[in-house]
Formats: sequence, C-alpha cells, structure tokens
Amino acid sequence: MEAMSTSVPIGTALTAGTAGTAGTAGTAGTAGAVGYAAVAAQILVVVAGAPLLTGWMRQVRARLEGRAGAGVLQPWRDTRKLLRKESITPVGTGPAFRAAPALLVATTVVAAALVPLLSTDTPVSSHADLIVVVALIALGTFALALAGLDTGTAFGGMGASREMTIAALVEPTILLSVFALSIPAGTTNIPAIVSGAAHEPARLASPAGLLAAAALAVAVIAETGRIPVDNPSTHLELTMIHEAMTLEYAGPDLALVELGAQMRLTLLLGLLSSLFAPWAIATSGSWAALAIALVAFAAKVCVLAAVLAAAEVLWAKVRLFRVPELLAGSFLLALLAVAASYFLNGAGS
Amino acid sequence: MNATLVLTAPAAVPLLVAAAYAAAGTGRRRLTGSAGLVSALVILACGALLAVSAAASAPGAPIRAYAGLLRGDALTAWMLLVVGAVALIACGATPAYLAGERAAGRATDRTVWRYHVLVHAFLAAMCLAVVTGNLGVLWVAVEATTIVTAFLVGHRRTRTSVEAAWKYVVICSAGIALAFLGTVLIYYAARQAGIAEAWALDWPTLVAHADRLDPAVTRLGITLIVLGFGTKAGLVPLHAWLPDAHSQAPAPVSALMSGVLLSVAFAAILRYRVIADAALGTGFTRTLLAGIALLTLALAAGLLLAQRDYKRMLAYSSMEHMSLTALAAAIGTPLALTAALLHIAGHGLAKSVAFCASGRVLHLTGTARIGRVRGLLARTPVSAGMLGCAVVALLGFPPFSLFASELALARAGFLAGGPLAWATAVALLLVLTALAALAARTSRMLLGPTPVPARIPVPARMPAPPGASEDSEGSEASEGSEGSALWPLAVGLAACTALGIWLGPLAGVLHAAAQTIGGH
Amino acid sequence: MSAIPVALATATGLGGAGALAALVVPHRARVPLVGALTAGVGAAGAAVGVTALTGTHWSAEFPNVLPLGGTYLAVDALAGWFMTIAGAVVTAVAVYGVGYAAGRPARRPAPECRAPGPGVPGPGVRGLGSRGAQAVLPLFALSLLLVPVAASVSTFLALWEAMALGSLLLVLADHRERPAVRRAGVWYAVMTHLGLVLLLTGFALFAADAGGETFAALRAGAHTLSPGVRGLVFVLVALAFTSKAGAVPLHTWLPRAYPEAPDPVSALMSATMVNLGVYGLVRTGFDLLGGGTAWWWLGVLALGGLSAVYGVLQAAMASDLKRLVAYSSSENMGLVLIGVGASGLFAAHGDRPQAALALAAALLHVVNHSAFKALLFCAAGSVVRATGLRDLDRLGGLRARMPWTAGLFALGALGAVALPPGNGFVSEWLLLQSLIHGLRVPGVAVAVVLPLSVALVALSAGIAAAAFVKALGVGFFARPRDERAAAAREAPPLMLVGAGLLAVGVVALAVAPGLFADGLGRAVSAATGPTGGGAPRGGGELGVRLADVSARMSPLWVVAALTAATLLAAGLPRLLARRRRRRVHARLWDCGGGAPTPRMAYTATSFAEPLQRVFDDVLAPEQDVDITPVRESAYLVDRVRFQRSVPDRIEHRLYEPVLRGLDRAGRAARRLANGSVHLYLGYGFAGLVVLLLALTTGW
Amino acid sequence: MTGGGAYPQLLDLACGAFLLAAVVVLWRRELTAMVRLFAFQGVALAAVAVLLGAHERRWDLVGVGLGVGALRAGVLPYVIRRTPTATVTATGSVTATATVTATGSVTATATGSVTATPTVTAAGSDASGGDDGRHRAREVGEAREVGEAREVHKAREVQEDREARPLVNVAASLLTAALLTLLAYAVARPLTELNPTPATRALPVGLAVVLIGFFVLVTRRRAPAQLVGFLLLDNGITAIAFLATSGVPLIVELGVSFDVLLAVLVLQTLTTRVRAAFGTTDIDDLRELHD
Repeated sequence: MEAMSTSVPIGTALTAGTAGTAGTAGTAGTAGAVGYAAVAAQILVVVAGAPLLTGWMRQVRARLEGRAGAGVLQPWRDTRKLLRKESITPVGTGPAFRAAPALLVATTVVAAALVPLLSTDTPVSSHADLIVVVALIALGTFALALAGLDTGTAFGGMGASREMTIAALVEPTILLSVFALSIPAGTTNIPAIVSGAAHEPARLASPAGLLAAAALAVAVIAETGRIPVDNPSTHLELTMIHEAMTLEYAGPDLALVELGAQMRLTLLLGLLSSLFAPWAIATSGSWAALAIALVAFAAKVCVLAAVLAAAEVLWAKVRLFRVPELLAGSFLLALLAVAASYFLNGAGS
Repeated sequence: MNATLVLTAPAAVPLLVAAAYAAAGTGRRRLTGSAGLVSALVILACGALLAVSAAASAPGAPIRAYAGLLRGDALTAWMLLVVGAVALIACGATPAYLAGERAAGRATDRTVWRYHVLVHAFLAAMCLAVVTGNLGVLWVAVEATTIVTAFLVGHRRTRTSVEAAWKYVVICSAGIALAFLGTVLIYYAARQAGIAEAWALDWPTLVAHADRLDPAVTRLGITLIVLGFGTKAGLVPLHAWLPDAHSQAPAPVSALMSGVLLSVAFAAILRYRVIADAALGTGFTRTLLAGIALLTLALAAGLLLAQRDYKRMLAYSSMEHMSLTALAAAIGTPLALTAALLHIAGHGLAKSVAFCASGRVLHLTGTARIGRVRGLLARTPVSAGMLGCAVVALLGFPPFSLFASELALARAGFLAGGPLAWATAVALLLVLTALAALAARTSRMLLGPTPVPARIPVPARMPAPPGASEDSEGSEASEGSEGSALWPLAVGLAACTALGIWLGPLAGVLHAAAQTIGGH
Repeated sequence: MSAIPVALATATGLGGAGALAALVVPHRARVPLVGALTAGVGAAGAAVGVTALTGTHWSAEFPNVLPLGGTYLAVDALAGWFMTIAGAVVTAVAVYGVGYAAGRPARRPAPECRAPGPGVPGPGVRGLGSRGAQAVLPLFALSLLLVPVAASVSTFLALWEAMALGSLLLVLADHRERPAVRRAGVWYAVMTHLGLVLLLTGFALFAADAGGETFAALRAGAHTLSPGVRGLVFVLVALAFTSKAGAVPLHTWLPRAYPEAPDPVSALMSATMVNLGVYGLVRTGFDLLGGGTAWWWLGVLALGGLSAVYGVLQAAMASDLKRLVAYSSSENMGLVLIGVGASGLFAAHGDRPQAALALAAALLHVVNHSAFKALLFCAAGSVVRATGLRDLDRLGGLRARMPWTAGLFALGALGAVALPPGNGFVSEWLLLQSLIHGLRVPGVAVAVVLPLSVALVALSAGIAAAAFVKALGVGFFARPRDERAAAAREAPPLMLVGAGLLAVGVVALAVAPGLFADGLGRAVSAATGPTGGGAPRGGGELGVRLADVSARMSPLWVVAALTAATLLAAGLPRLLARRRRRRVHARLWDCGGGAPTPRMAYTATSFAEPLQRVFDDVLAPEQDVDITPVRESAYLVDRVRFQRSVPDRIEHRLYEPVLRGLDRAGRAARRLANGSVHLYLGYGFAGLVVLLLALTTGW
Repeated sequence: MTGGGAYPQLLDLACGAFLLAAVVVLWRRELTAMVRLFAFQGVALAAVAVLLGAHERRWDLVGVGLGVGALRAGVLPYVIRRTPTATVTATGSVTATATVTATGSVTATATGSVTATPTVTAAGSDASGGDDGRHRAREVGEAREVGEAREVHKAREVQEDREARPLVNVAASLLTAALLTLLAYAVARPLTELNPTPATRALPVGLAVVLIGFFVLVTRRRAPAQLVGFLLLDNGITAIAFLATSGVPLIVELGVSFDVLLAVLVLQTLTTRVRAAFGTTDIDDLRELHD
C-alpha cells in the first residue's frame, strides 16, 4: 500500500533542517524552472486571487439573495483603498499589534508555497508537510489573537478568547484528518498524498476519504471563520469573533488583515480541492501541465466557494457555545475516517 | 587490653560518676554538668575498644569477665557505641537544658542534684544491660532502668509528670515482669535440657545448645519475653507508657530513653531471637515480631495523624522506628539485621537531637502544643534548623543513615518474599502516613513568619517595624550565645549523616554484630 | 575515557564547595560565589553528558559509600542525554539565580502587600539568598546531575531522595513570606515520599526476584521474573516516575510546589527534575525490564494523554502566572509520556525502529520542554520579582517596562505552544509523525489508541496555544491593571543573561535540531538496545532506521521562509502606498463612552471563560453568586458577589476523601490513647491472653 | 516433712493457699485486707520454697525461700501499709499536709466548708462516695486553685483505703479468675509435660496467679491496689521459678528481689505524689495525658 518505501533515518530527517535551505532541491528532484514558476504561481494566485474569490463569494450570495452585488472586484478595490490610507497606531498597543498582520499574511504565503495547489513537483515539495501547513495557519491565528489582546480593549480580548477557543477545538479534527489522509499514502507529505491520490482515485471514493473530506471541510469553515461558526460580515459584539480581534486595525494594517483572511480562505479551499479532487494538478515539470493546473485550480476553488456561499445563505450562524457541538461532530467524522481507513483499507498492511 | 576493665568500665564509671554527684551534694563543691560527659566518653571509648577487638577476632571469640557475667561481642560494642554517642549528645545538652529550667523556675539545686545522680545511674543500668552475657542480669538491668528513670520522668512533680511517672512504672513493671517469667521459663527449659545451673542463663551457652530446648516451653517463654522487653522497647501491647513518659521527662532524658533505652531493650529481644530461632525455627519469632511490628506501626501512624503535642509526636515517631527495627528483626536475614542495627544507631542519634532541640523549643515557647508554636525558624534559625534536620532524618531522607537502613530493610523484606514482603509493603505505607503527619506538624511549627512575641518574649529582639528588612542574618547573630548549647546537636546530626554515607571503620563491627545475632 | 570521572569529580567537588561556601562566606559574597560554583557544577555535568553522548561509557563502584547498599555509577548515552539537559539548565539558571538572589529586588512591595495571601507573594530574595537555601542549591544541582549516573537500586534511590529533599528545602525557602509555601511543601514532601514508597516497593520486588540490586544484575535477571511480578514492578515504578514527571493522577504536588518555590528553583525543578521521572521510566521500562507487554505502555499512553489534556486545561484556566506555567509542565510531560508509551507499545509489538522513532520524539521533547520551560519560569520569575504579582488579572503592560523579559517570555511561549518556528513544534512534529506512522504496527489496540493519542496531542497543542496567548497577551501586553505592574522595572542584567543563555538554547533547538541528532540516536539506542536488528540498515552510526517514513521537516527552512515572507508582507504595502506617512497615533475605539480604562480590558479569567464553559463537565468549576438585596425591597439589588474557582478536580475526587478518611482515622485513633491506665494495662492483658490462647490452640 | 507421701500434699496445700490468696484478693475491696492477703500469700510462697528445698535437700533453697518469705510477707506489706502521709513527710515536699493530718480529717472538712464553695462540693460528694471520678477530678482541680486542696485531700482519706466503685464487679472478676485459671492450666501443660514432678504439676497455680495479678493490676482503681496486683503478679512468677527450677541462680534472685523492692518503694513514693498532686489515689483521675 505504501506509496513510498524509502528508508529515512530519523537523524537525516532532523539534519535536513541544517542542510536544507530555501533554495535547495528536495528529494522530488526534477523540479527546474517550471517548479519555481509553479511556486511563484501558487503564491501569486493565492495573493491575487484571494480578494477575487471573496468577491466571487459575495457575488454568489448577493445573487442568491436576490441582490445585484458589488461585483467580483470590490474586495480588490477595498484593499487598494486601505493600502493607500495612513498607518494608524492605537494608543497603548505594542509591537505584537503591528507585526501580527504581516505575520498573518506571511504564514499564509509560506503555506501557499508549500501546498501543491498547482504542482506536486516543486523545489519546496519535500518540505511540504501537512502538519507544518496546519501549524503555519495556526501560527497566524496565534499572532492575531495576541494582537487582539494587545489592544487592551474588551473587544480585542473577547475576540482573542473566542478565536483561541475555537482554534483549540479545531486542532484535533484537522490532525485526525491529516492522519486519515496519511494512512494510505504512508506519509504526511502533501505532494506525496496528492500525487498518490491522483494515481489512485479509488482512495478518494473510499469511505475514509469521504469522511475525512467532510471533517476537514467543517474544520476549514471554522478556521476561516465562516458561517455557521463565525460571520465575517457582522460587527455585533455578541456574535463576532474574528472581527472583534481586528477591530482596532485601520489603513494598510487592516488591508493586510483582510487580505490575510481572504488568503487563508483561498488556501484552505485550495488545499481541500487538492486533497480530495487532485485532478489536473501538475505532477511533472511541464509548462502546459502547469497552465492546465492553474485553470483547473481556479475552477475547483470557484465551485467550492460557490457551494460555501450558497450554504451560508441557507444556514444561520450558530451560537458560540453550540460551536463545540459542531466541532465534536467533525471530530467524530475524522475519527471514523481514521478507523475506516485502517480497517477498510487493509488492516496491518 | 584488659577485658575485665573494658567490660566493667561502661557500667561502673557512670555509677561512679553518679556516686560522685551524690557525694558532692548540692553545695558549693557540686559538680558541674559537664562532668557528665565523662560517663559518655568512657562508654564511647569502651565501645570503640570492644569494636576493635571484635573486629580483630573471629565472631565466635568474644571477651568475657567475671565468669561470663560480663561479655563483650560485636553487638555489645555496637550498642555501647550507640549508648555512648547518645549519652554524649544528651549529657552535652544537659547544662543548657538545666540552665533553662532554672531560668524558668522549674529546677532547684536539689532537683538538679537528683537529676545528675539518676541520669548516670540510668546510664550505668543501660550499659550493664548491654555488656552482660547473663540473661538474668540482663533482665535485672533493664528493670533497673525503669526504677531509676521513674523519678526522672516525674521530676517536675506536676500533676502531669506524676501521672506519667505512675503510668510509666506500672506499665513497665508489669511488662518487664512478664519478661522475667519468660526468662524463668527459658531457664527451666535450659535446665531440663541438661545445662548446668551456672550456665543455664548464659547467652552463648543457650545459643550453642538451643536446639536441645523444649520447643513448647521455649515458645511460651519467647512470647512472654517479646511481650515483656517489647514493653520497654515501645512495642504493642504495653506501649502506652511511652508517649506519656517521653513527653514529661526532661528533654535530655527523653533523648536517652527514646534514643537508647528502647533499643537496649530491643537488643535483648534480638539476643533472645537467636535462641528462639535455633530452638523453634525462624517461623515463630518471625510471625510474632512481624505482627507486633505492624500493629505498633499502625498505632503510631494513627496517633501521629491527629497529634497535638510535639514531644508526644516525637515519642510516637520512636514507636514507629522501633517497629521498623522489629520488622527488620522479623525478617531476620543478615541484611535485615544489619539494617536493624544501623537503624537503631541512626534513630538514636536523630531522635536524641530532636528531643534535645525540642527541649530548647519548649524553653523558648513555653508550650508543648504544636498549635501554639509558629515560625520557629524565623525566631531561632539554628535551634529550629537542628530540629528540622533531625525530623528530616527521622523521616528517612538521605544523607542521614535512617535512609540507608530503611532502604536495606525494604530490600531485605521483599527479598524474604511471601507474607514478609506484604508486611514490608504495608509497613512502607504506614511509614508514609506517619511521614505525612510528622511533616505537616513539624512544618507548622518551624515555618512561617516570626510570630508576634506572645507570652514569652524572645530576649533582646524588638518586634521589627512592618516592612523593614528582617534579614535572617540578624536572628542568626542573636543566637550566637546558643552555640555552646548546640554543639551536641550538631555532633549528633553530623554523626547521623556520616553513618548514612560511609560507615568507615564501623562497617566491620556492624556486620560482625549482625552476624552475632544472625545466628544462622 | 578519563574525561567522565574527572568531570564527575569536579562537579561533586564544586557542589560540596558551594555548600560549604554558602555556610561560611558572608552574605555579600555568598550569592555570587555559590552561583558561580553551581554554574560550575552544571557545566561539569553537561560535560559528562556530552562526553557520554559521543558514545563513551563509564562505570565505577564504591561499595563502601552508602552503607548496606554501596554506590554503583555508570554513564551511558541515555544518562548523558539527561545530564546534558540538566547541566545546561543548571548553568543558565545558576547565572540567573545570582541576579535573582543578590541585592535587593527592583521594587519592594508596600508592606500591606506582604500580608499573607495567595495572590500577593512577596519577593523571594530573602528566601533564596539565605544561608540555608544557598547551601542546598549546589547540592540540589549536583543531585539532579547525578541521578542518571546511578547504577544500582540503592544508589538511585539515595540520589533520587537527595534530589527530592533538596528541592523540598528549596521550595520551602520562601516560607516566611507566604503561608501557602508551607502547605505546598507538605504536599510535596508527602507526594514525593509516596513516590519513594512506590519506587522502593517496585525496585525491591524487582531486585529480590532478579537476584541483585545493581542495574546490571536487574538487566540480567529481568527475564527470570514472572509476567505478573514484572507487571507489578512496572506499574509501581511507573506510577512513581510519572508522579515525579507531574503526570496525573499523582501530579498534585506540582501546581502547588512550583508557584510557591523561588523562581530559579521552579525553573530548575520544572526543567530538570521532572525530566528525571521520564528518565526513570525509560531506564526501568526499556533498559532494565527490557520492554514488556503492551498493556504497560498502553497505561503509560493513557496517563500521558490524560495528563496532557488535563494539565493544559488547568493551565488555560489558571490566572496565576506561575501556576499556568507549572500546569504546562504537566501537559508537556504528558506529551513525552505519550511518546514513551507509544514507543513501548511499538517495541512490545516488535517494531523496534518505530519504537526508536517514538522514543526519539519523546526525548527530543524532553529537551525542548526543558529549554522553554526554564526560560518561561525565569521570565515569570523576573516579573514576580519586579512586581510582587503572580496574578495575571493584575499584571499587564509589561512589554513596555520589561521589554527584554517580555521578549524572553514570548520566545518561551512560542516554544510551549508548539507552533513553528518554536522549538516545541519540532518535537511535537516528530511525535505526531511517530504516532501517525505507528499505525502500520499491527494490533487493534494500536489502531484504537493511536488516533486518540493524535487527537489528544492536537487538542493539548490547541489549548496550550490558548493558555499562552492568555499568559502573554494578558500578562505582558495591553496595559497594566495594577500600580505595581505599572511601576515594574527591567530585571537586573545577570538575570537577563541567565535567561538569555536559555533563549540561545531555545533558538538552537528551534532552528537546528539536527545538531542534537547524533546524541539523540545514541541515547535512544542506549534505551531500546540495538534497534537495527530487524531493519535493513542496522548497524549504522545511529542504529535507528525507519522504513516507510518519508516525511521531512526543516525548521530552518520554515524560519527562513517565514522571515522572508513577513518582511515582504510588512514592506510591500509601504511600497504600494502612494503617500508615505509616518504612523499616526489614535485613540482606541471606545464606543463613544470615553477612553477605556485598564479595568475594562479582558482579564485572564474572562479570557478562559469560553474554554471553561466548553469543558464544563471536565473541570467542574465552582460558582457562588451572592446577591444582597436592598433592605426595603427584595427586588432591588444592593450588592452582587460572584465567585468562581476552578479547583483541581482530580484532587477533589481522589485526594480529599483519602485526606478526610485519614483525618477521621486520626481522630478515632486518639481514643486509643485516652489516658486511662486501665485501658493501657488492658491492652497488655488482652495481648497476653490472646497470645497465650493462640499458643494453647496450637499455633 | 520429708516424707515422700506428704511432700506432694503439702506442696499442693501451699500452692492451694497461694492461689486462694490471689482469688480472695479479687474478692476483697479493702486495701488493708488486700495487703493482709498479700502477706499471707508471701507466707505460702515461702512455704513452697521451703518445702521444695527440704524435699531436694538444698538448704540454700530453704534459705532463699525464707528470705523471699521475709521480703514478701514482711517487708513489702510493711512498706505498703505505711501511711502515705508519713512517706510524704519523709520526702519532704508536702510538709504542710503532715501537719494538717495531725488535726484529723473532720477538722479539715470543716475548714473546707467554711472557706470556699468548691471545696464543699468536693468534700460533700466525697462523703456520699462513688460519684464520677472525672467529675471529682475537675472539682478538685478547681479546689486546688482556690488553695484549699490539701484539706480536701484529708477529708477524702476516709475513702482512700477502699475500692469504692469497682471497674469490674466482684462476680465478673471471680468468673474471670476462673477462666484465667483454666487458661493457665492449658498454657502450663507443656511445662508440666517436660518434667512431670509434683512441683511442676503445681505450675499452673503460679501461672494462674500471674494472670490474676495482672487482672487485678488492670482493673483496680486505687494506686495501692494496683501495687498489690503487681506484687501478686510477681509472686506468681517467683512461685513458677521455684516450682519449675527450684529458683533462679542466686545472683539473679537477689537482683530480682532488690529490683522488686525498689519498684515497690518507687511506686509507693509515686502513690504519695499522686495523692499530693491529685488529692486522691484513684488512678482514674490520672487522665490528663492523652491524645
């Protein structure tokens, strides 16, 4: 069953840290210029595409709700406007407050570089560990929560508190999903998982794959702060979570925070699509494959986003203290996924 | 080396010192307290000489005097060393204690005179019990300790001390009478086994011919002896005198009683155990001693739990340690017996330090109630530190020797296997309970901020203004005058530590002593 | 070969000299001198450890030292691993301790603040700087280093108890400042002795059946034990060791002792002493008992998982800074135990390479935990020393007044939350890898336990993030909530240097864990034996080979990428912005109600409230609402008092009944000594009659 | 006396008297009677020893027997019987008491009733006899504080030589004694079997006296009564020593006797001290030391 059977001493796994620097090619080998281009494209498509995706979702929602909508480009316009404004530092905030937006964006960018959104054959694919990606995303949450507390206002603390609670509860689901996904692949390396799934589509249709997909979908919703966990468009203190943390941001900082949130959404939807719909992702270093992958990526993510937007129209936000129930459900799904993957896919193989 | 002299001196010299005190009277020519050190030093010296000879010669060749009436083997040497060391601590702490009693108006020239006479007579009786080879004389000596100490326990003539003395004498006399009955029965068995009258109470003879003793009679005799000497050793069922007497006796006497009287009595049991094991096999004494040890331990632990008086607390801790020694004797392997002897020494040293220090605490605070003593370490860092160290030693922490002996005891217990392993496990749990109680109570006394000077003000110390720095240096300096009173305690703790790390030349005599009573 | 004994002798000599110096040297010179000597002890110990990690073995015996037992010493790579950690931490903390105990605190709290009360600790300066505490400190450091060297039951237990005693005395150093210290000390003494009883029972049973008490004899005789005895030995020993490691259910000493100990002592205890619990477990379970059956390790795993989640939940609830950090030790040791348990489980199923990987993860987490935990306690200690406060609800705003300390704490917190680029992430990643890939080990138990373990690790990591966001965000960020916090001043340089040394270690572990791989490999193979037996590439330098695991993680790469991306993200908007302006300061959003005061800020308690509600059933908080109506009408409320506490539930349920029972027993036992001579003599009479009856009935 | 047939019967007679004395001690409550019985038992003991010595023609044993008899029938009863007040004067601590004694108890009671109410209560309750010991102790404690204690003590002397309220009633004690004797017979069987002679056949008697003595020691409230119990115990042991082995070696016997004498003296002195401190020799009042 194992896709890879190379024997790696743990010492090597650790020493890779000293030897491997950003530029060195990993084990995947053949990545040339196309590989670098793929990484750049991944980053670019996430950074540039994120506002568009948000715009697209808003547009879908607007249409479903019978409104005209502001257009797909509106988030871009907002971002541009905010970036041009002056930087404002609220009194009494410190370095954490100022550094958090950049860190949020940075974690997402690094994650975007790692996740095989377009290609599994990139210079960094050997570093693309699923746990690292999850942790990077959590790091962004961590930074933002600290920033929320740094303001010293009730809103900031409230948002941070709620956000960290949800983040803590999401964590088991995500890692169990990772576990479920890594069982057939024998690794937590995302490119390996993705290419394995692409070569063997039966994995995805298995109960394990479906359960893991469902679990991860809930986790993604929670991580990105979408309905029913959080409502990104509310500023009502009783309900807001993410927005409460970022209430004090203005100008370019706010632009970064919003961009970061949009990028996370894009990235996570992309990750979902890569994991569960790995078709058309470039597995070799050809320009054509990369182009196809780009188009396919856009299509997959747009479909997912549309589904999400549609769901948001139909659902209501649940109460904060009902969220754990939702997450417990997703945890159960993930656990079932692991069990299914172990018992159905040949125990002890 | 003159065997007679070495064997006679430990009992005779303290007796002479007692006589000298008695003769000197209470007048101007009275002897100072430090003259008491002579007894202790002589006992120590004789113990050392005996140890040298015991280590040099084979275990079977002890020295004798007066036709075997006095007899010195390695066990004698070890016990003499313990008695001497504890006596040194107690006698060293005596002058300061008596000065404190005088200052508190509880002692007069006459009581001091009587105190000295009786203490040295007490030492003489204990030494006699240790050096004699005749079991009858052993009994006489142990009974003599009761008589001599009766007035030491009741020296204060208050209601409580008279009560303690009465209980002490009545219970101990009854118990020791049982031991005499046991002795008589052993004598009977020996005579019937064909041992001549002159040798029928001679320990080595009995050991040599133990297999000829009638088992049924010996069993009855040994039971009575364990009950009887167990009384003096603080073992159930006739243990109840112990906390009362220890709490009412003067601190140095408590130290002597707890530190060595108990173990001298227990050494008698150890000697009889050899005979019993040879006559009856190991099962009988093993069951008897283990049962008594566990009951004593449970009782001590239970009564420590809700203890309110710190001298009684120390007394129950003595019971706890004696029961451990008894358990070691029940196990009876060479390792266990060595552990028992080391435990006797370690407990003697630590407990005497604890009692002497508690005497200082009593002088300082004027109460023996645990609940009324607070912040001792802040008030008198050195004295309280000594008490704390002694209690830590009693709790069985390294580097004190009690740790080594308890460790060896546990190992030996589990090595023995079967019911003894269970007994050891139960004992360890009970020791834990006792530790919890002791630790909680001692810490309550020692730790915490300096209390507001209550009834008895600490001399030369003004209550510090709030917030002002109150460095421990200051209080340490104010205690400088205590230094002379504290050296015995420091010596005791140092000895206990040294025994816990390295036995040095004592290793030989300790192992030889264990071999002496190891029998098989 | 001769380096180890020389260094050991040096450490011992320095330790003794330190104790002696503390007793004789006057106050002014005492603290620096003792600190220097203690640092020397640590350095020498670390030297021994490093030498051992290069593959050198050494052993010696001194049969006459320690009566009736003898002293047997041996150093191998496993011992070396723990000695290195302990030595390094001791060195750094000794430097920190000099700054801590020397001189006066930056600001002495007002007298009324010194009034005894749990939340208002005084400065620990008098305690740790005193003669007694200074004398114990080097000896305690020495015992920490020597415990792994012990090679016989007696030696081990003696050093183990010496360490316990040393830590106990140091915990009590501040007893004059706070009454809670005494209670903590008693708890600690009892719990540690309970551990000793368990250890003693276990080891003595083991030694009795194995026919010798040196570790060599135990190792040789382990296979002669019956499975039942082996299991019993393991259970007893494991309970004791996990107690020392701060794992539930015998953890109660930990959250009491750590907060009350002087801060350098907390650092030493949490960063080195708890490790020795893990050391003991690994040494006994793997080395001496030679593995064992699956249920042993399932038990360890369960304890680990429980500790991890329970510990971190309590940490998240704590509003006392040091208590929070202390409970985090419980959590991290739980993670380590998960690793150890998984390793044993794999080994029991015969998969040695997998076992080695899990053990490597556990050991790596041990060192990571030591580094960041010592750093956290040092930083927390600086805060406590500067403000006299431990209550997070009163702290705040320290990043402006104590920037270095805040930075150091942040670094430690980053390690503790197991997020990249912190050092904790490296080992947790390895741990997760070992668990995830452990599923190929056959067995239904494995299949059930591993996913749950992964979930528990994840949950604990998530809650740890919340806990440390709270500690950092509430304690150091925002604005001061108390005047003492507002008047804090930066810690003295020596304290910063000491903590800085630890920070260097944290960073090194975070970016270049590969530096430690060689030693780790040797330590692991010292524990599990030559692991390469079944693996294709056995006999290599590491001795550990893993098939099928192709996951990789390069911390350095992650750090570099993150740094670059952050710089880009921070810089690009500036370039993009058309008009470059200086930052403008503005008031906080106040809902139009005037400037928000520090009292409006979210407190630690309120921060933890959602989590507490989620885990209501586990934590069982106690609430007390007290409404006082106005006298005239029952409907008009005059005063509302609301009180909530989150007690340690295990303590509530497990310990209090025992304590109550003991108390009752004690009271009942008093009746046995009611003063009546008749009763006393009656005991004797009854005893005599019973024994005589027993004799006549043929016993 | 030396006749082969008469010897066992005489021995049995002496032993019977020996046991009888112990049982009667259980029965009688008056201290003087107890002491008298104890003396009688001493004589019986001496008779046993002398009989044994004569039988075995060991004149040293006869001498020892006579000495033991002198001690137990003469010296010890004398010591016990000596009025406690005299002892008090002798030790010189409570001289005041002695002077009051001369005036007699009636005077003392009168003084008490005039001076302070607590004294009256205490004295009154004493006269009625047999109220709760603890209660009395408390009263006495108060009286002492008033400074009138010694008078009260004197008033109580009327009651001092009786066991006012037995801890175990007479019937029960006698029954117990019977059971103890049975136990003694059972326990002593191996002793007799080891060397069946007329002497050893009487061993159970000695053992029974030991047990009865212990029982007396346990159950008697008055200090002198306890002392008698202890001496009974000791007599029993000595009897066993004679019967089983014709006495222990002389040096031991001397030591033992000396010790016993000293013990009795100590207990006697302590009795007076108890009386001085507590105003009674009721041991039940000695309950201040407890946990």
